[in-house]
Amino acid sequence: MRYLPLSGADREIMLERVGVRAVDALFADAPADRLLDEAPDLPRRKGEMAVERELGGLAARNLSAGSVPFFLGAGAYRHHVPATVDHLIQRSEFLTSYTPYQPEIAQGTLQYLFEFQTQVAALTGMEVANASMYDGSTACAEAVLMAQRITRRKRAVLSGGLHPHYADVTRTVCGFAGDSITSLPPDVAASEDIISQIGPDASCVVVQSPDAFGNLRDLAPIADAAHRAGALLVVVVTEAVSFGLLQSPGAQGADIVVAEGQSIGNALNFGGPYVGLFAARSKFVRQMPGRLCGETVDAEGRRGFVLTLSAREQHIRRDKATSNICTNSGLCCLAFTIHMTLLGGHGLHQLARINHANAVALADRLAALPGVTVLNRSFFNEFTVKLAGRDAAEVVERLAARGILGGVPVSRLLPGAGLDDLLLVASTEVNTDEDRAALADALAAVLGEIVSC
Amino acid sequence: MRYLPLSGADREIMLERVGVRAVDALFADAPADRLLDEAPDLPRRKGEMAVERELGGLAARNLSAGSVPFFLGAGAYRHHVPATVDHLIQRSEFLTSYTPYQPEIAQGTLQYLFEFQTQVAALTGMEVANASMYDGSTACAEAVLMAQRITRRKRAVLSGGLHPHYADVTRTVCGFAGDSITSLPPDVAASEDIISQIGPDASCVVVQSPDAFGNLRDLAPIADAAHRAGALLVVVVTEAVSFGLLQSPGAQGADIVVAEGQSIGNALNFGGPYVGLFAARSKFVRQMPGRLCGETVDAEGRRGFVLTLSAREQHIRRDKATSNICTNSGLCCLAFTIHMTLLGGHGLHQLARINHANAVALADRLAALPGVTVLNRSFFNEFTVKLAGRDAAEVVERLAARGILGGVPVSRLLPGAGLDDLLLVASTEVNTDEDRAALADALAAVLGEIVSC
Amino acid sequence: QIEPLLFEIGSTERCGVDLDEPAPFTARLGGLEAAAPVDLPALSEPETMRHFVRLSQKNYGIDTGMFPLGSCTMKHNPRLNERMARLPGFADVHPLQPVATVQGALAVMDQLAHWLLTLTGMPAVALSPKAGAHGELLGLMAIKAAIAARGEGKTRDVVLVPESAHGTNPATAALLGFRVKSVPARADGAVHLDDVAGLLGPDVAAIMLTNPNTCGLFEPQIVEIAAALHAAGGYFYCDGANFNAIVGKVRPGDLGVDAMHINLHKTFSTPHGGGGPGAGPVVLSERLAPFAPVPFVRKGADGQLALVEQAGEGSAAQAFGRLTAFHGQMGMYVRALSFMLSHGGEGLRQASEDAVLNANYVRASLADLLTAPFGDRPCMHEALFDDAWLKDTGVTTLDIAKALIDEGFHPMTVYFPLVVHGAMLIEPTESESKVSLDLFIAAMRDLAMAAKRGDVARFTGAPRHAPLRRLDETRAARQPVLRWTRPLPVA
Amino acid sequence: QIEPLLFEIGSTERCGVDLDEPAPFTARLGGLEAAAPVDLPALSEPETMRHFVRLSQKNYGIDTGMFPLGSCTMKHNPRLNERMARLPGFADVHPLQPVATVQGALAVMDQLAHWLLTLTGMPAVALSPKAGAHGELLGLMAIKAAIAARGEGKTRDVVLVPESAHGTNPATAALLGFRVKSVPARADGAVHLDDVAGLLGPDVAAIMLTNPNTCGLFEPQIVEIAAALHAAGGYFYCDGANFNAIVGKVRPGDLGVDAMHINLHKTFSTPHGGGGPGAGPVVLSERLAPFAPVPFVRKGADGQLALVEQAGEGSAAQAFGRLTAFHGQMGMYVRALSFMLSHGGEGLRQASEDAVLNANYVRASLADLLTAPFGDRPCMHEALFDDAWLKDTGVTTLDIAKALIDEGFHPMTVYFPLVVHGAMLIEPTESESKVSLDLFIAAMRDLAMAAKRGDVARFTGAPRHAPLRRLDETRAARQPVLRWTRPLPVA
Repeated sequence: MRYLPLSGADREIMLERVGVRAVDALFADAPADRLLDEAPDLPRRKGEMAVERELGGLAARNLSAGSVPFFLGAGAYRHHVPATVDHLIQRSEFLTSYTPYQPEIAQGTLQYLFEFQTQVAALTGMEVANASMYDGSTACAEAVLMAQRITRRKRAVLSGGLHPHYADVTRTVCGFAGDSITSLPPDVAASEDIISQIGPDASCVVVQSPDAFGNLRDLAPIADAAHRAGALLVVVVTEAVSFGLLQSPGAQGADIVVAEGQSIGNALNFGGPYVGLFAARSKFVRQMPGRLCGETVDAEGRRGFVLTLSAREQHIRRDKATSNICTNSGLCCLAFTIHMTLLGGHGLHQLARINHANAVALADRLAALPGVTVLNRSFFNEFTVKLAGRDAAEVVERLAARGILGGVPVSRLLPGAGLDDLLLVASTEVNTDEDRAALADALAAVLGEIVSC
Repeated sequence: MRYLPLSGADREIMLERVGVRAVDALFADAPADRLLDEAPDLPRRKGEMAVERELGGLAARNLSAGSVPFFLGAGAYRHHVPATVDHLIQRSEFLTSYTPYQPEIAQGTLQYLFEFQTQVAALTGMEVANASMYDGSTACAEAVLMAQRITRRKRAVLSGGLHPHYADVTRTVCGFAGDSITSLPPDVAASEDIISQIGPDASCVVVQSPDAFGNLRDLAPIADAAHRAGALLVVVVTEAVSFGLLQSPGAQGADIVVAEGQSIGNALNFGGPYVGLFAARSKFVRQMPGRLCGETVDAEGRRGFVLTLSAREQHIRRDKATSNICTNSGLCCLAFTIHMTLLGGHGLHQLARINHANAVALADRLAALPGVTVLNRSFFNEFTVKLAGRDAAEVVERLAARGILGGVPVSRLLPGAGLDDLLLVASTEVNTDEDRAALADALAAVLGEIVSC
Repeated sequence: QIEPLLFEIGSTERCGVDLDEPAPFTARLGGLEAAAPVDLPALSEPETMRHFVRLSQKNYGIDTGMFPLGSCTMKHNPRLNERMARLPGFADVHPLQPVATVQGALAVMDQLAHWLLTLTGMPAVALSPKAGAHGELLGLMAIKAAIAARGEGKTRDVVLVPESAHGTNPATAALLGFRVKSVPARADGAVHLDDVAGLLGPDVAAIMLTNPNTCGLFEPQIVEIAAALHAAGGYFYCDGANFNAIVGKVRPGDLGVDAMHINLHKTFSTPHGGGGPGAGPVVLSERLAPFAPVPFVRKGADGQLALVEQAGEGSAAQAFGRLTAFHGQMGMYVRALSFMLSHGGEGLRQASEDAVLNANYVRASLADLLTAPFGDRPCMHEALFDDAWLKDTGVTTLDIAKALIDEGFHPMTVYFPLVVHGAMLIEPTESESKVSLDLFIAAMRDLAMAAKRGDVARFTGAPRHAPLRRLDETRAARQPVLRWTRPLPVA
Repeated sequence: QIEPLLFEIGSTERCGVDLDEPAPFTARLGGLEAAAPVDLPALSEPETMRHFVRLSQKNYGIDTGMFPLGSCTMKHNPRLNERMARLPGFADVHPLQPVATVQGALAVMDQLAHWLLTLTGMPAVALSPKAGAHGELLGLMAIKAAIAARGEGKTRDVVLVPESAHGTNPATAALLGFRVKSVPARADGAVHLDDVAGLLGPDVAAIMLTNPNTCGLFEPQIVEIAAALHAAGGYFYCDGANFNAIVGKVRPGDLGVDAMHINLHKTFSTPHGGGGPGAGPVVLSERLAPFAPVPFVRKGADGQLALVEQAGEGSAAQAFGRLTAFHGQMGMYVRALSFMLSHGGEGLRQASEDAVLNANYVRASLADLLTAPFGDRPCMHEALFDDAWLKDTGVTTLDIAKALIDEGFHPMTVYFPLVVHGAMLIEPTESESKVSLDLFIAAMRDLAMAAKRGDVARFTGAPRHAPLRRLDETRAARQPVLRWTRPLPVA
């Protein structure tokens, strides 16, 4: 077997050194009647070529985004990632290294984490950021738990514009942890009155902008209201490229910002792995979950970096830890950092402008179709269209049959919410004019085919 | 421009340091009337995404070998290359390094060259090998020039089983260099009497095995005859995987062995870059062309490697050099070395057995078709079939139209030689039973469609 | 050489990406646009390449040398897996595409599930957790849900955790509102049935037991403990971090496990990547299976695969909702499946055997110089030593670790498990050759003899041959500097 | 740390590739099969990965630091180009597929030709040479063929080569049977019309001139020299190794060039790869174009691209046959075209300007400490210094080179061109940032001052911070050990 360096002869010599006849003698602590006599009933080993054939065959059964006009978003966005990014993250010294607990030989990882924290803090407009979370949705739940620790209050208010998966994760985790969650109903038009929900028992209010329907939210009034009530404002961003064009959550008064960083440096990957961004005001740093990388010096006074404030973490604090989290999203945040390094603030701004311009062009084109209404007054690169009584899920299926991945039906995220004729449509820098024309033409055709629901 | 690190402000400061107003002042030696006023009339710069679209579009206009049943050989073979190989050769420290003229910081390159030389010497059965040539065909011409230097004779005899391109390159280069070349006519059946051509004026006789038609040649009698006549035997191998199964050229008496190394570690690449293997008896080492890497020690006595015997080379000897060659095929020979490291002698043997078995299976299947004759008595992984008077080129075109790349028509290599009904067919480890069935079925159908020529 | 921070060499006047100007458009940002771009410098592409390559050169990886980090399982990461995960059909697919367009992706999840279930002997698996600790969360949630469904939600709130457990175990239990009770450590490194039995009662929801445990031992009484727990109405959560020692040899399902997470990055070699991303699918017993969260894959009558994404309905009637957006770590699923297919059933079994053999070879080869807390008994996939042999030498476990760096090796895990004084936990994995083990053993023996003969200076100053020498962690924690800030202009 | 040879750690009992046993078959090897497999050890995949990663760590590359090797042009290698070259439509295509199935590949060749012709102002190009020296061979063959076609094959057999030329120039001329005559070096680094004119006559076939020349100067009289040569019936071969300095600024075709090779790896950034593979397309004047070798691409009346592969017929009537099997370095064509498309015409021009500016910045920043053979005049893309400033210091040019290694830089080119005593030829290329140049300049200034103040030990022992210290090249040449041999068994 190509991955196993021991030869039969090696094994013989080694068993002799160990002083046993056969390797099963080393499994003597396992109950003899539970020890398997032979290999499990699974396929025989395959050479590389055979594995490539098998997995290549499965891959070919998926319609890849790059092969068709593609307009899906809803928390996962298709952007162009420079070749440099993927090359660098595959370097052996990054890919095959461990959590940097031995800082003398892990400065590569530690320094990019420090750079990542700096970038995330700048983008979110916050003072500190951690070294990443699993993804945006789990970061959202952690933010609510953190708000609870800070305020010692146990009720969180979730906006109806929060991504339904994020809301679900937060409800699940915080519910088990003993928090109560007030979830506002789906808020397509960004018209909810969330401020009235912030009572004196509220630990935090969680608002997403751009929200799940693409609307941009004015966060400052909510921040004011929350702060007046002694609650925190947690801001969620699912499209990190929007940081390039919009006022930062920090500038609008957020206390904690969580975001999905996939858009920068990372592929769609059918939903994972992604990278959660987590930033906060510095006064809350000791209540933050996850790893933090900090600057220090070595024995010769040279600048270096270490994981720090680990007194918060599970491997030190065990059941008193701020979170049970014990990993970050290392390679994904490296990809984020490299892509952000190439872009810089100005490049991200330009990239965001292109995204917005493409979305505006698409919105205008779709709005011109009969039976299609764009619901958003404001948006970044994604918006909601109403399909005059048609079932958006069926529309999407039919578009797919025509070789177009046309968007996410709201019912996929919110089944049974009575929003079946709404379609979320995103457009990034990868979309061309031809893509938009193809979608508009196909959508017109499909709407003509099906009757109202 | 993403590759240019100077900003406008940098340029201003630098011009000031240099003491000129504008960069054109630095081009003052160029004739003013030849200096272009503006950028050439070529397309504007493109971002990565646009380049990917343009080149991706061109790539999509080629029928790639892996997407169809594929049976071409004739000096370039499709083998499976482990993912490890391509990963490693893309490491920055290999990819972006230079010729190892500063050995203290180039031991990586130097050691793999030493390992490569060792592998090539073992495979060819020779005593020394160089650090690679451009490809097999240019190595062949260099071997003839080397034989001329050694024997001080100026006539080389080329077998009619030599790959026509190799013969052409050798005739061209050696012809210009003032050698005379005796080329035997195409020898489909390996029946030529080459021994009678080796006169006392012959510097060498060049024989390929497996030959251009797939036949295996018994080299020992030719070696004896050559040596009796004071000439050298140059053996050419275009399919390096055959070293795994066949008696080595060295064991059969070769004085110089040249080979195309593409098959091991390298992709088809539409013909290049490839890697030429060049090995010889050690007594001829100072007449070898190309780079040689040798073992030595550093100032502290540690083993290290350097380029050596460079007194042969152009950068030292200028017009007295053994060759004008000044590069090798670095990355391609690294790929060769890594793939050979994974295989080892036993792995190569097994790989060669699979190749041969697949070719035997294919030959049997094709021979069973009416109007198809397999001409070879012996072969490794490629053989010649006669298509009962049909134009093989047309057959291949029609197979391609059916989505099968069915082989190389001999007329592609030897137009006008009256061999238009011959087809070269190769089968490596990548071919499946289904591939063979597809070719046999399609070939039967195509032969039925077209009339004899 | 110190590599500057990218911010120190970057500039806001250049860019490593070429972006065209969009066609004119009218913004619809509702007045929420920023006044200026974010103040982050960029590097051109050549500078970016060099910066990160140079940073990488300050790292140690499996590919650069032996990485015997006990409990962390640093094994070979095949590049085939990287290539497979990057196939556009996997990497360039959106999680919310119509399921008809992602049948291959769902098939990967389905096949991965089949391998995991077969290897563990369990009936159900939830794939979505994004790391081992996330899997623990899932497992304890399922247990909590099952207990609540039994009507014991108020009364069963204790989770038993051995002292030798990973820190995530008590942290997870506490996060979910369980009370954590410790099972004491015993001199033989094992958890004893008697100790557990003494703690069992109607308040015990579960035990969290690692097997093989963090001392590198197969828990000898695991079957009996599981039975006792079940008899008392509790659930057996197994921390599967060390599953790699027994794949193909023992099935956790045959031991009475109710829930176990599997770190795909440990057992099935998805890259650790400097700390992530991980993936922690959880296998579940019949009793817990109904409580698995969404999403999961189901095969329809027509042979098409479907995704169940909504809790509370149909087959997900008792599911407790989501643990993450979308469907989990697809990129890791592909890598793990590629690893499994490459090994086959027999190869995975061989890998476990080799991992155990390698660990015992190291153990036996150092037994005369070092001290082992549990005597000369065989270990599983990792060899545990304590620091008794360093007594009075002036050299500590940490010193040994740092001195190993100078010998060209990554240190072993130190001071874990906490129950062993000055613990050194060595896990070679199956990826190390005998040549490599012999070099490591030679280095360890050399260090051991140096320590015993009093060559303290070799240790206290170590590492010398590393990009940096020992770092001041106290300073980092006391005056946290967690980001770069632009220096004030010089007046 | 010394990395063992793979043969020293490998074994014939393991394998890094899993190969199935073929179905039973009857061999048809004509009795020529080997008795046993070749005696070469293998490594498993993890060992292979580690061996070559560790070897790579002993190398210096552009990605790891500045590589100011004059005349070699070590510039940034974009990874986009690597990705493009690996598209299956390019990498997984056989050279002898039916041309209808490779229209995209032929289009790459056609487009690359268009860019090269536009940038050089020449009417024809032969793409197939596999390196610069191979291109020289082609160019001189074309000249020889053209002369023979004029009936002067017996009489025109002299090639003029300046003393400052690359060694390949005279080697190539000699290989083809030309007599080589040197054009002397002048104090100003330029080739003088007078010197050339004095050598011209009916025996002169060609001159081989590098422009910008190896001293980093644009030949001031190049137009006049070309005219004189043409008047005397000779051809002007231009060594295009330094074309990168003038792309988009001056077209060689406007200077009277008849043939010039273009090192794609220098000017258009295909990777040097530790010494290859290269690619050396040759542009040709109207007069030489008919003699270009096969193969070449032609557009048919139907818009389809065709390959002319046979010399002696049709448009290849005067072609002289092949210089290589197949069609040349497709992989390099794709990379070079990707580089061109990324820059665009204006970007290539900017790159030349930046390369020249960078070189002059280095020159100007060191001018007060080092000595330049041609005074304070501007250079093109590389700055040349001599060793006059080292006189009586006990430090040599080689010492400076080795000491630069300790400062973290690759040395500049030393002792070339031969016409300058103790030459140091520094080519930063356009890929270096000002920050990076400033660091290099600071290191050079520091070394210069150290040399001048007599700190000889810093130099003679250098390099100290490298995988090895200075190597014994004499020993390597005197007792050549060119391969590993299995040690004899210990008796």
